[in-house]
Amino acid sequence: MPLVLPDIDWLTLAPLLVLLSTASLAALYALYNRSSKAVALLALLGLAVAAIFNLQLFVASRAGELRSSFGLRYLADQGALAFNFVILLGAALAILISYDYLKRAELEQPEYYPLMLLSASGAMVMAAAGDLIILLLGLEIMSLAVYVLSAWRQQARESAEAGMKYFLLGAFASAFLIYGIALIYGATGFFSYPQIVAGLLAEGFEQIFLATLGGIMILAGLGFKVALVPFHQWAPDVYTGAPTPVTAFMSVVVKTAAFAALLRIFAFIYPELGVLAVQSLVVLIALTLIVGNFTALVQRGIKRMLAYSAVAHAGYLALAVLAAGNLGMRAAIWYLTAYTLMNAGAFAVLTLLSDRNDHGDDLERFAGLARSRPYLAAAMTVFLLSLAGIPLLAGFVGKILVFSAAIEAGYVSLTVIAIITSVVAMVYYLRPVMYMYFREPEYEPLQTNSRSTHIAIGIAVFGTVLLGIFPGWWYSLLDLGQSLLAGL
Amino acid sequence: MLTLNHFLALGAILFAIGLYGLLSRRNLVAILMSVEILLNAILVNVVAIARFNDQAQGDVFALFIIAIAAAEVAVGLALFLNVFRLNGVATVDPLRRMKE
Amino acid sequence: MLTFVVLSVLMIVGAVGVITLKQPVHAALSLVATLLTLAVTYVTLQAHFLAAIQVIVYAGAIMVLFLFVIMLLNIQGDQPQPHFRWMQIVAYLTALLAAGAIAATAFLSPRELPNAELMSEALAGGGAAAIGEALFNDFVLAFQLVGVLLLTGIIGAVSLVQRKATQTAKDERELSGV
Amino acid sequence: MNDIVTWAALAPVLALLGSLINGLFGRRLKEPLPGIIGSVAVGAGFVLSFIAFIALLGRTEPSVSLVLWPYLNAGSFSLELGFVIDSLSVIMMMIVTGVGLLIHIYSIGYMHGDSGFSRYFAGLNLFIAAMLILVMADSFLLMFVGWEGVGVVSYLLIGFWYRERLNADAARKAFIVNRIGDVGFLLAMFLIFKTFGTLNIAEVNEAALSLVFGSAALSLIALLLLLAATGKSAQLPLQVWLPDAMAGPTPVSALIHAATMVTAGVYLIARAAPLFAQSPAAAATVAWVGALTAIIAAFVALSQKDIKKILAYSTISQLGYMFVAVGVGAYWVGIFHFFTNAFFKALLFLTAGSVIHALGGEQNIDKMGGLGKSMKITGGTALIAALAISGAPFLSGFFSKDAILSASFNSELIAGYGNYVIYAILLLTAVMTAFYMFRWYYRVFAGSERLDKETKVRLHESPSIMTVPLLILAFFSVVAGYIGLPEFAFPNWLAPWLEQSIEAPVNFVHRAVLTEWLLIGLSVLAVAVGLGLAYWVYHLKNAAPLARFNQGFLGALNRFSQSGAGFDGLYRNVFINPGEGTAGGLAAVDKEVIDRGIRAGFVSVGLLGRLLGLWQSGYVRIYALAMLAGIAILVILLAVTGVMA
Repeated sequence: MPLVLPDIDWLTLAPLLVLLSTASLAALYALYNRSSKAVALLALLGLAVAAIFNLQLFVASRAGELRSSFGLRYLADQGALAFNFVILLGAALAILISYDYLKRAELEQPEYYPLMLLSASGAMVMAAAGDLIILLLGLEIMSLAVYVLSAWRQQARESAEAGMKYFLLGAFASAFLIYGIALIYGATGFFSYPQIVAGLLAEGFEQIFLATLGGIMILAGLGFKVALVPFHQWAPDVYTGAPTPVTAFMSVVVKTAAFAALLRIFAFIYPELGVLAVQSLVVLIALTLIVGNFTALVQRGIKRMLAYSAVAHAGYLALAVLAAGNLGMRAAIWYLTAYTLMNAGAFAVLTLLSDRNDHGDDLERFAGLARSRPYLAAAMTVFLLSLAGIPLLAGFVGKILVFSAAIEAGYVSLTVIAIITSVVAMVYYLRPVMYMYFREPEYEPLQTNSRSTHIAIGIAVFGTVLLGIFPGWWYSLLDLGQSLLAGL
Repeated sequence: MLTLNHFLALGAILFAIGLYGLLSRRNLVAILMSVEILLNAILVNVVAIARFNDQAQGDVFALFIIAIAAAEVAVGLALFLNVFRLNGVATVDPLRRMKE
Repeated sequence: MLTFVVLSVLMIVGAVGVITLKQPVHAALSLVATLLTLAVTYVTLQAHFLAAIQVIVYAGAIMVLFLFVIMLLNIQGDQPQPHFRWMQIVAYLTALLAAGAIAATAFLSPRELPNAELMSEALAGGGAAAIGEALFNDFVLAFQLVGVLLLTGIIGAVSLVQRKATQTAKDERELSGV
Repeated sequence: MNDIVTWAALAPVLALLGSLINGLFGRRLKEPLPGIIGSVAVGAGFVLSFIAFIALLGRTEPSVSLVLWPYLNAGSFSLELGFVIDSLSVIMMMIVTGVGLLIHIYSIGYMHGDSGFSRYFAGLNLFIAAMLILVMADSFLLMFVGWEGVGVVSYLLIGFWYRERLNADAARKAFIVNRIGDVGFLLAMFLIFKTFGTLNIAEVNEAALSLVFGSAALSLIALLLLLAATGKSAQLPLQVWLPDAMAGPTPVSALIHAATMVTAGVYLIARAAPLFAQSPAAAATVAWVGALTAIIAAFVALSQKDIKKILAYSTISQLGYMFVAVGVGAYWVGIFHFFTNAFFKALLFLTAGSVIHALGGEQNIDKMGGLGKSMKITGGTALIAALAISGAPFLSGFFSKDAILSASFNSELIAGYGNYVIYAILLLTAVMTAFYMFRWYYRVFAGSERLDKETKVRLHESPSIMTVPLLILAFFSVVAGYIGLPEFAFPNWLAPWLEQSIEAPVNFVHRAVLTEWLLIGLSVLAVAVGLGLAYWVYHLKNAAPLARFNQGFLGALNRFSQSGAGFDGLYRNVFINPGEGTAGGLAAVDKEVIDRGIRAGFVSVGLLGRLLGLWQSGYVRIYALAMLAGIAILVILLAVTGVMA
């Protein structure tokens, strides 16, 4: 039997391959040179090259050139490419933050960076997946690396616990995801999205029940990764226990990838499933918005507060998923861009305030920061206000886009809940601001050499403000977002 | 007569046993083994479905699940070693330094 | 049908053993039994190649890893539970409920399997060729990604377990925040 | 940029620039310099606004739109950020920058020697910028930018002297109450977008006029906007934050909490006038909220002892008047009263500031008295302001207040006899206003001195940098009313000028000239009664008749008034007491759970904390159980619906 070669468009794979080869190179280099500086630089270089390839693809796709590989199993449409940008940005910020942090905490094993790159490449695979198996493998690559990174501070019980907890619950959630995929396969006989949709729409199809069950389980599995209530409880604990730069990475890159995957399958597969598949997401979103925001209110530690805020933001983002289709996709990408900048920025500031054992993220650390470190306080204020959705910062525009997409899709009452909870959210975001500006300093802030963190904070502030004042350009770039699967 | 649903039911029962183990065992290694039962329950389903649909795709998926299980176990046991070294016990309940 | 029933009973007994036996070593051996029965089930489904993989990778490699860890660290069984007695009951109920719900949905529309001759015809000799074709055509990307996955696992596990030899016990206590 | 009017768009930019300079480099600048930078930035803004005003004066269509940049283009949602400078916004701009400039100058003297001098001016300039954005915005979105901006700056300035815990608390209270209003604004914005498909104010107004009169969507939008307005303008039931906001520096109270920001609610309603004119139910609600607020706040002001709190309640009461005006459909009158009020209310606060400054921080009026003798300018201008706010004939407050009274008497927007009841309430409020303002004046500036010895030594008239703004404001408090004389008998310049920007069809009954004169006579009488009563009680009898007010029914009434008409207590009981805590909402959660709860440990914080502790217990197995339960519920639902189907 002659072997038919699959269609491979190497350019579509280029960003992924660059990341993978950089990760391998870095891992090999780390074997004989334990200097983390070189490895970190190599990792950043890899991200930059991947971004260049991604840009080339993006330009091509804006010109209407839709590329894919392996028979629509690996997609390079606008959605995937825009998500790639967000993932690369998030990874770059996380690496910049990590470098100083690891040095300070004496955790400079250079394997850290290859793991982060591998995780980011898993995330990119998820964003590009046009097939449930590819999606699953991307998710596993991304997750395994993050499990390990969460436990990176091997001498700290919190960190070890975070890694273990995340792993156990993550494996549990993966089991559901795999089960869901198996059920969808059982119902339709296929794994790739177009074939699944074709199977669901085929004449005489009667396994809708099995397929919907599978859909719900996939929703649960991905819902775990983005921390939708009630699959969210790992998030606060793991976010608190993991090293702060890893928390930043998790809250940004992992979330982006999971949403990218969720958006795609929700837009193409779920409408063909039973009504309940969509309705379950509505319930999860309502729960997430309420639980996330109200529990964030009673948090004392900033890191934990940001963890719950990440849960709440998952709720807003899921609103965009619900509003599937082009508008929701664009809103979600936009929101995730903004979220990446402001959340990574907030965590970056946090790394500069806590001591080398990651202790001390409580509110008192922020007291009087406006006096002792005025620029840091100003940056943190920008991030928090943006997260709260104060106008003319990126977070506000993201919320507007998501809300209007949801309203357009007819989910008015859910949007009302979202608006009300977003106002509740201002209370807890403004509390650290109050401490920074209205209190006397209680701690002497650490004076450390932290150039790369400052670069990350600078990028994040610049991006947050720029996107807030001129949101149009990035949004219009996402304009032609014609998905490869749209016509199917 | 043997139908696909027999296998799906067998898978469901195994899955439920795995769930019970995951929730009731305190020993971390036993919990990891429960996760393996979960995955094997899915494997039963997948292979039966593959036969039913008369395709090799399902077998490939099963192969991937086994590979995923292998990678997960490696990382899981490494994380377990890490915890065991710090806590000195192999149970899951002391893992609650972070809460509320 | 008889084979199926016998294998199912063995498999379920093995699985129950995993979750009830106190000593982790016993549980692990019980799991090995389940996995081997599963391999036999694959054979009855004409998936010879998968059966081989199941024995080699699962029962072989993965279980050896488990046993290795259990023996090396001399892990003891569960101690009497200080709290969460209710958890056992809840776990029992939920598991029962989940099994019931999933099985019920599965039986809502029973579907017959094609007979064995048809299957083996399609898969000609254990299915290795058919699997290979699928693997290196439609799923070649997935195949490569599995490689990446295993690489990630290796780097992760190794970097987690290796430690700096110079670190003294005193440092550890200090850093762990005790 | 060919049109000279468009240069006024630079005003907020200049203020922002001033704020940036003071905020970033302020610490390196020597003392008066940040103040001068701030004043110049605002002054330039005033000049630009004034030029724009003059330029618009001669035009047949006094409205210039200026697109700044295209903001978003999302499917059916498309928005450009832009300013609109028309007869309505230019008046607001002149007041904001003009009064703002005077208060900046005054502040140079008032804040002399404060360690946060540059920080203060950075905040003040930022406020001016945000307020200008609010009034110039051509879309609800940009207006919301300014709306939030003034809120945040106000929060920072109330807490300016953050070392005193009370101030931080007041700042937070203001912030949280305003959030409730923000919910209204945001919801209204989305509803507007859903109904009209645009957020541009002019387009919305035009579309609203073609909608069915009194349609449900319109009423809902209008009521949500009203909720927003009540939050910002401290109207019932969200008035509780404003008296506490007086914890900030007095010039801040004058600028933000009396003259400008609090009138944003009135401005919002006037801007969106067609939405209200088309839904009589919402309009009547506005009027009733205003009337009730006016009388309740006046009642509370009768017994307050803090020199600034009296003024705070009087602000709330005056804002109530404005709400009645815009509620009954007399939009230009609402703006007119805002215009006159800006002068005399700012003047009242600045004189109070001058007194507090001279007495070294004393705010209790029982420990003042007779200050007019040693502080001639302050006392004199305070008298003018008190007369003006009371509505004494021929001063500015008289004309604007009378316009409101006559409008509420004549409006056809309110069905039944409601407008007459509202008129009666306002008339009674006018009596009370005159009374409490003169109580304030006599207790502070006239009568016997009740000062401590130490304070007496320090007593002095404020420096001229503070008194000159007082004189300017006093001048305008006298003359500002003459642009809006009663229409039936005199030429009125303001009404036609403003109505070019507010096109909302509201009918008023045209009564006989004699009736109109009678109405004016009644208002004069009301002022006279209040004034005379205050003169008798506080001047002739030196507060002796008040002895009776400590017991029996009158005593209870007195205590009720002193407690702010019970609202604070009510809110505490409803929202804050831990028993009902969880149901409470944000105010409760923030105050009780966060501050008290965290200190006392999580277990004692009431239901929410305990629930959370139980759920987020740290046990992996419980988390897994919760996940499983989530999936199980969904699967069971599926099974049930599946079996049903």
